[in-house]
Amino acid sequence: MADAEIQREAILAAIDNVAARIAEEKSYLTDLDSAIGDADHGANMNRGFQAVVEALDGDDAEEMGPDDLVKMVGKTIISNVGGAAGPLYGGSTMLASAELEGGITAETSVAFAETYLQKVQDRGKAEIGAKTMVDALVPAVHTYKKSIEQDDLPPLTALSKAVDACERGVRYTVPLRARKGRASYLDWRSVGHQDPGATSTLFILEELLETAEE
Amino acid sequence: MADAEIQREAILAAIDNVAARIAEEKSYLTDLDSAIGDADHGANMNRGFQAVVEALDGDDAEEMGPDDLVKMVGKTIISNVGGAAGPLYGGSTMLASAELEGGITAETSVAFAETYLQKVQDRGKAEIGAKTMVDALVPAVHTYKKSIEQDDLPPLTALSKAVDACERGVRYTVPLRARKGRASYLDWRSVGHQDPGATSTLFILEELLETAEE
Amino acid sequence: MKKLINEPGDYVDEMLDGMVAAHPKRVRRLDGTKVLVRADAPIDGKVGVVSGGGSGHEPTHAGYLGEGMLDGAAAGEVFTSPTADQLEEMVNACDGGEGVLCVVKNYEGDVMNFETAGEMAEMEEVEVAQVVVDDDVAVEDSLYTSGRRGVCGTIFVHKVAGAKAAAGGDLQEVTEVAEKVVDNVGTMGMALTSCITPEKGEPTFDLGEDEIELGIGIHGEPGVERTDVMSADEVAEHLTEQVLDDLELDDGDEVATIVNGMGGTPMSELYIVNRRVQEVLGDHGLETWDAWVGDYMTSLDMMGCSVTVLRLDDELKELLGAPADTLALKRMD
Amino acid sequence: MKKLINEPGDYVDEMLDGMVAAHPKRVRRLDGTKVLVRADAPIDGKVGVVSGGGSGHEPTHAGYLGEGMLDGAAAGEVFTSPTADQLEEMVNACDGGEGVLCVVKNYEGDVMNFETAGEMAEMEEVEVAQVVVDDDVAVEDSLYTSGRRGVCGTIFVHKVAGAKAAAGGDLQEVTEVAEKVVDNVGTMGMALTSCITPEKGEPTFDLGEDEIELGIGIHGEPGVERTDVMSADEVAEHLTEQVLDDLELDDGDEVATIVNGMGGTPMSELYIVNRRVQEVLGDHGLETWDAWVGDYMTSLDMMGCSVTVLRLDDELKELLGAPADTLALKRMD
Ligand SMILES: Nc1ncnc2c1ncn2[C@@H]1O[C@H](COP(=O)(O)OP(=O)(O)O)[C@@H](O)[C@H]1O
Ligand SMILES: Nc1ncnc2c1ncn2[C@@H]1O[C@H](COP(=O)(O)OP(=O)(O)O)[C@@H](O)[C@H]1O
Ligand SMILES: [Mg+2]
Ligand SMILES: [Mg+2]
Ligand SMILES: [Mg+2]
Ligand SMILES: [Mg+2]
Repeated sequence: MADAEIQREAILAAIDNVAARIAEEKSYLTDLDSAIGDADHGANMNRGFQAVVEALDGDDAEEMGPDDLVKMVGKTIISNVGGAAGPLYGGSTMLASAELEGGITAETSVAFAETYLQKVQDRGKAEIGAKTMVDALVPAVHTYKKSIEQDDLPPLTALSKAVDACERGVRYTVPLRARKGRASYLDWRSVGHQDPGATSTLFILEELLETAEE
Repeated sequence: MADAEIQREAILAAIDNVAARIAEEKSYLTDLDSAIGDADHGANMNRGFQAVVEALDGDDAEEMGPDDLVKMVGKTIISNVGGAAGPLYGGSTMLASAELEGGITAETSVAFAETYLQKVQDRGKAEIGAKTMVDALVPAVHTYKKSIEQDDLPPLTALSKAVDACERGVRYTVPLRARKGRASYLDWRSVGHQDPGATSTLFILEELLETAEE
Repeated sequence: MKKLINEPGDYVDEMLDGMVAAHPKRVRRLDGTKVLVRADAPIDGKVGVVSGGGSGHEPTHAGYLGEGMLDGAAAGEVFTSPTADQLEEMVNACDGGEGVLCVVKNYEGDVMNFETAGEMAEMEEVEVAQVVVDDDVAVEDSLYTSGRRGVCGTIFVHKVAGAKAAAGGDLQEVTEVAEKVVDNVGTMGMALTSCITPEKGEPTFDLGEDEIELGIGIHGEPGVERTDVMSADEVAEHLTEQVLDDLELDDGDEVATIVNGMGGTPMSELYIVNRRVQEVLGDHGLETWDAWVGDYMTSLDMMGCSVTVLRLDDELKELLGAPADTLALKRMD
Repeated sequence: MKKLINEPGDYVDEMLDGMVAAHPKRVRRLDGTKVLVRADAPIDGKVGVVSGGGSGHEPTHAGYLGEGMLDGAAAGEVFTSPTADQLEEMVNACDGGEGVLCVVKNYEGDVMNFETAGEMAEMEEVEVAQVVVDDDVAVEDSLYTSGRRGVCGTIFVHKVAGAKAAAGGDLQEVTEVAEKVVDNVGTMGMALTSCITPEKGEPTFDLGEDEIELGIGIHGEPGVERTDVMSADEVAEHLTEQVLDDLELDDGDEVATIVNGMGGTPMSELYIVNRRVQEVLGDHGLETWDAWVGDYMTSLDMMGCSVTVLRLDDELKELLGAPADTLALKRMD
């Protein structure tokens, strides 16, 4: 198998795993969103990833390089999820996909992660500590970058450390007072609840790791 | 005390007793009406008799003969109860009150009862067996009339027998299929439920007897 | 029970005050009554069209006060017919010299109180006509029973009779066209939940989580049949077929429809029902000339809906389509 | 949960089909989207006014399609913003050459998707303006938060902007008058019960039999405060005072008000609330020029209400009072 082919298979496998995991966690995510939002995050994410699986099933996907594949994932999320999660997950994926033009390597994956985070913050204007997906993303991306660039760890190890960092970010959202997203309307009443978007971010990273390990 | 005065006092005492009883049974009557009607018979009857107590409390009442007093009771019911019960109880009372022109005697009370029943049937068009107040009224009125006119019983005894007959009428409504009133919309599903209007008719008669015994 | 109320006994009174407070230029309350009339009633030379009945069906009745529909609306206690004396006052206040048509829903209480009111008003030399609406196809119709209930089809009667009166029809013409609607309309309703009256404060009837009631009326009285939960499509099919069975329409007939909410059902669901209702009508070869979807004749906070079908001819189309400017129903030219 | 639905996933789709089935001459659906537009869109030479957002707020948004209000309405999934690509299609379909104003409720999802759509449409040379409505006074407003929500005051924006566009205003004028409404309107809501979304099928939040939520939004998100049950008068006072605190009106100011139902509350109760709202406004020396009572911006089957107050000037009075002929809101001359 050519290198591009291997990467394509890896992306498809990752998407399948993510989609399956989101489907599994759908009502959990919705429950989290019920407590401090509007009870749709599970349905939103699931609708999006089901659409992605379908989109990647088409003939077009066979011809695409990894960057175009990932771009298509982003676009499909944009046009199927809606809500806050749609532009944040989908738009950032779409825009960051350009970093993968040369294929997926340790370097391009770091660039992808950084750009993805940047785009989430450009669009959503949330700083760390606002009780959003950003609280889970920042430690994950920072850990991944440092593990690869400074500690020279292999990508798999770096990803595994990123997942751990992400998980700490998710737990960290619990005691925070929300300042962005629907949970911000609850103000102090949001304290003590875990952010749904941070949680779905973790699930996605966990499945990427799982796929990479296989 | 003059005879008219005694009758006036008796009517006022009867009204007080009836009003108190209806107030007490308000939610029971409403429960009966919930099962096969629209859950308002208790509130309707109570609103009516509270208004009657107030109306009879006025100065006008002091000058009135028994016929006018009873007429006022009927009118007050008409203009405060509404629904089916308003015209049936109020209209029939108002129209039958003329029978009491010469005061309340054994004869006039029979005439009152007969006219009252007639007016209920004129207005409501219910025959016996339609699962309405008529099923309680007919045996009560017939028993009262026979007790006095054929059996020469004293009015108190006659009334007591009428109450017994009325009660049997009330129980009789239970197995019947309603053909008149809101319960008729339930058709066969009305079988097994006691008619609220028959029940309130019994309560009123029981209080009339109670008052007469005092 | 949780409700936006103060004292249950003040419910109707305060609701009427709130209506007048919202529309002080359009309606006024007759002193000492629970009757609202158009601010400009009586309208000289026009037949008055009035209605009334128990409260709890809002926007029925007072919501239809205004040009092209009702001149007067009498509010009884919740689900209890207004009293005859108030109905009489309404009739008198709405007589512009050409007489008054009373649109009565077929309930014993309403019928008896309106009858008495009519007799009283005629003693005052007001010409009074009555039309009794009995559109509920769920209930068996027979001489020996109270007959069918009047439900949501009544709104079509208000609209058509009101338009005829606005167009200058005399009392007989207005009455005749109202009767034409009654003869050509059918309705069937269902409930997902019972309503809760302010006085009782608990559901009038109990329905399990997996049950619905078919053939309900609009007073929280139980329906004619209890069944398992159905999908919106099945509900739409069942209700529509029952109405069509009753109306015996011909292929190509034009109809007007109402998918009516009982008060607690969101509008989105009514549209979901309407979708299938219109498909079923199409399957029967019928043409929908006008489709209404919304809360027209409610039963407090009950969840559920009813489907009304009216067979049209040219006269009914013209009157149904005529302008109306009421509190709750407006129609432009 | 009992609802009049088929598959929860088909909810929005079937609702839209049901709307088109009810009003085939007034609205049409853009192929392959969840966007409804006026049947005659785009209207040449008129600024387009469009809105959109999650479903579950019916009659918002598509109910306001028609003359004098909206040209386009995009429906997202229940409580979920529509996607940017569909919003862009709507904008393009409603551009009659004079540009399009998007009326956006301040929710991150709506704002982000509309922003993206606007950027996309401008690449197609459509002039696009946006106004973000944030009338909910329950939520603290700050640069560091998402700010206040857009709720029922949005309907006033639709009405006023739509009237200005119908009167021939250009995109800047229409945008300015919309912004004037945003600057002068406030809303506060409360819930007796949580709504139930079709997907989740259970109440989004739990409320005890003796509790209510104050400061709720329109997506079943919990409110800012939970308290003991209050009477209708207390609710009316609380909501109105909170809005007035925020608006800082002057004695003698004229206002328009909405007592809005959240979907599951009967209209009678809304009138009971309106009664006291108008008294409170009077006590503050304010004059109500126009009072709306009904379900304008709902939250599925939630029981509860919101109170909206808009400070008026002559321009706003003229535009608010201008004719409109939409599915759910009509106003005669
Ligand atoms: N401004 C923002 N920046 C970053 N993340 C955000 C922002 N607003 C919302 N989110 C994330 O989106 C999640 C909610 O997504 P979802 O429920 O699908 O959308 P919606 O809030 O429109 O219903 C939140 O849990 C939060 O993590
Ligand atoms: N046509 C009728 N003839 C005799 N009694 C009737 C008739 N219709 C109703 N009733 C009586 O009225 C009672 C119901 O009264 P109520 O609940 O106060 O009025 P509504 O039925 O208008 O709610 C029934 O239980 C029945 O006894
Ligand atoms: Mg959400
Ligand atoms: Mg009753
Ligand atoms: Mg009743
Ligand atoms: Mg959402």
